[in-house]
Amino acid sequence: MKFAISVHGAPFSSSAAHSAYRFAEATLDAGHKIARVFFYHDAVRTGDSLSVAPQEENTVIDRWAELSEKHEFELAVCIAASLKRGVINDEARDRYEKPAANLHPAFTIVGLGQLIDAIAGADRFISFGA
Amino acid sequence: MKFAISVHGAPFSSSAAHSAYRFAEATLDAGHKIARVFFYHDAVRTGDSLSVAPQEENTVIDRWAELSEKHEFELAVCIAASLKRGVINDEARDRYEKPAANLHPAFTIVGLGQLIDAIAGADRFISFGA
Amino acid sequence: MATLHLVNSQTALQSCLDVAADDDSVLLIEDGVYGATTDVARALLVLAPDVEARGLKDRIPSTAESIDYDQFVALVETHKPIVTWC
Amino acid sequence: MATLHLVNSQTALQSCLDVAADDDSVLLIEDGVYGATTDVARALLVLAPDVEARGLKDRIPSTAESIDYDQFVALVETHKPIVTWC
Amino acid sequence: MDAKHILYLLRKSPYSSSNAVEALDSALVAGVFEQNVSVLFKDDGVWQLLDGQRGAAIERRTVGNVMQALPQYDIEQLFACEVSLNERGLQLEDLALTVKPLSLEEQRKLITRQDAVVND
Amino acid sequence: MDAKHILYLLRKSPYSSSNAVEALDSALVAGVFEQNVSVLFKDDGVWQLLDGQRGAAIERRTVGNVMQALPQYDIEQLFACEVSLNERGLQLEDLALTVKPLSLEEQRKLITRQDAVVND
Repeated sequence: MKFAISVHGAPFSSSAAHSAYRFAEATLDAGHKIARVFFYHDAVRTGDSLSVAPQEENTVIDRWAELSEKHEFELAVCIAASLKRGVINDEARDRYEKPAANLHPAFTIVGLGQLIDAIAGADRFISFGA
Repeated sequence: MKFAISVHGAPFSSSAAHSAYRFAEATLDAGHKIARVFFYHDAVRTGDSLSVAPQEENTVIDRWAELSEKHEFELAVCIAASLKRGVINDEARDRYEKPAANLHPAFTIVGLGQLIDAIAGADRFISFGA
Repeated sequence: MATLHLVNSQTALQSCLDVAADDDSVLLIEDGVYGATTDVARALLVLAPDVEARGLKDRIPSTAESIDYDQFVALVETHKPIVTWC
Repeated sequence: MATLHLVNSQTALQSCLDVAADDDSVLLIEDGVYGATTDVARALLVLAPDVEARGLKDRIPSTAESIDYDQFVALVETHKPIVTWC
Repeated sequence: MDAKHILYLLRKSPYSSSNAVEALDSALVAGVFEQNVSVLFKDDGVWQLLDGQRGAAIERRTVGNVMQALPQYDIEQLFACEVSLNERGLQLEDLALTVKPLSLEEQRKLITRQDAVVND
Repeated sequence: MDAKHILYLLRKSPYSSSNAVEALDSALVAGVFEQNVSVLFKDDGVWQLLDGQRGAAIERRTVGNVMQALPQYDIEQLFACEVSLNERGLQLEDLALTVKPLSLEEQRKLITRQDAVVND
């Protein structure tokens, strides 16, 4: 089966990022495919490469990166939600004249259409809310 | 009177940053002093200089900066809360080998002791929760 | 000195009312202002901009007094401690 | 196909139960697992790691079945749609 | 790709976070992509429907205005939970959008018809 | 500066966000700074007290362990709302920390004695 997953909560502020990761991992272990993981609302913060995880706690970003590389699915961060929450790529850095970009290279900035596209192309859609 | 203010919610994800700003402004208008504004929990994201506010919505960071400069009070971001939420200054950038820092220059990274210090030295303590 | 209770969600209101003394002040802000649309057996204050944003102007009973930020500051001057319920 | 309801807060549980059909499955995750500690008049599933983290192992009644992530995936295979209540 | 039945289940109050307005944006895009979109306002989500909102008072987009764009994007299956409206004392004439009130049983049937449910 | 009476009013469940553990960290620092600190666990905050937590199951710090450090930082005025405990079926022997249950009236008096109240 093909799964589309959306995540709505920020790491550390909600459990959504952790639950979604564990679910994605189990999905792939079971032989399913993931069409796309869409990070929306506060979950766009998952794609921030500047955060420093405390000891003992999950460093979910690097594991998302590994999982997506190994299983070839997209980690999609919603552009409208991410700009205001300070997760920007090189293009946004230049356009808004910001001193730096901070999007993790494993993540891609996309529009909301990519959420709908993932839902339309998947057998199942599941969201991890906050 | 001397006020200490703490803020707990992220801009866009909660109303705390906006309410706290309006309250701080009214406090100063009434002739009071602000000992320190302490940003804790998700509110540390207020000090992020990479966020791009949408049109129509509040760009609270620049107004905090103006207010603190004019009235000489500290905008303090809690270090333990901010590292994991990806708000870092130059020192943290170097220490954790991150590609950039994103703390707005009007904000200062401090320890929790500065919250207690502000409370101990103020006539009133008020927090804007989330 | 009497306590000022700051309530910014509707679910927190009952917890606040359970421990608020009769001469304390209870100010509803942000989503807390929805709490004034239901029957509450005590005097409440609501923050005007938060009421206006939500379109609640005509739905707040006359028993709840609407105040602005300047009046909010005046309340903080005359109360201690300030307790936030969120 | 039956619906899978994913409940991740205790306050959302009642809204979910109000519209869940008898043959739907209701899975409590994250803070939703606290919902299993009170009397609920239907079968519930709980996610084991979330129960364990919160120290609730001995407080979940035997009527609530504890599952792991692999079983969670199996539930998603056999249900559609999946509705999240948070 | 075939059009899917997608339900937006909106349960959050309009100004507590950005989630309400962002979920509405998402519903509008689903309309543009010609999916079979329904929207159900439930619990505190029915506050999004209230007429007379003015987000500018707290420097936010007015959620009521975003919501009113739904029919222009060919999203016409607009529902509200009857129980949630009643609990908050909201009458249909208080609302800025024409929605059909649904009983709990009708909501159950609505959900059963969906391929996907998006929450706010 | 004189020591102030500071109450930590902790009402959030331990793992829904980082707030619970961060508020406890703040209370510990207030203890180090020799303030007159009290802690009141109330509403879902009483779940922080439950014995047998294991945050590692979800890769988080175990909030129960952080909380147990309070007495070591000379914070000995530890209270829990009696009503919140009862509503959740929690007995004192279920808890990882010795706390004094307070009635609503006692909580009212506790709050009145404070210079500042910090919430989570």
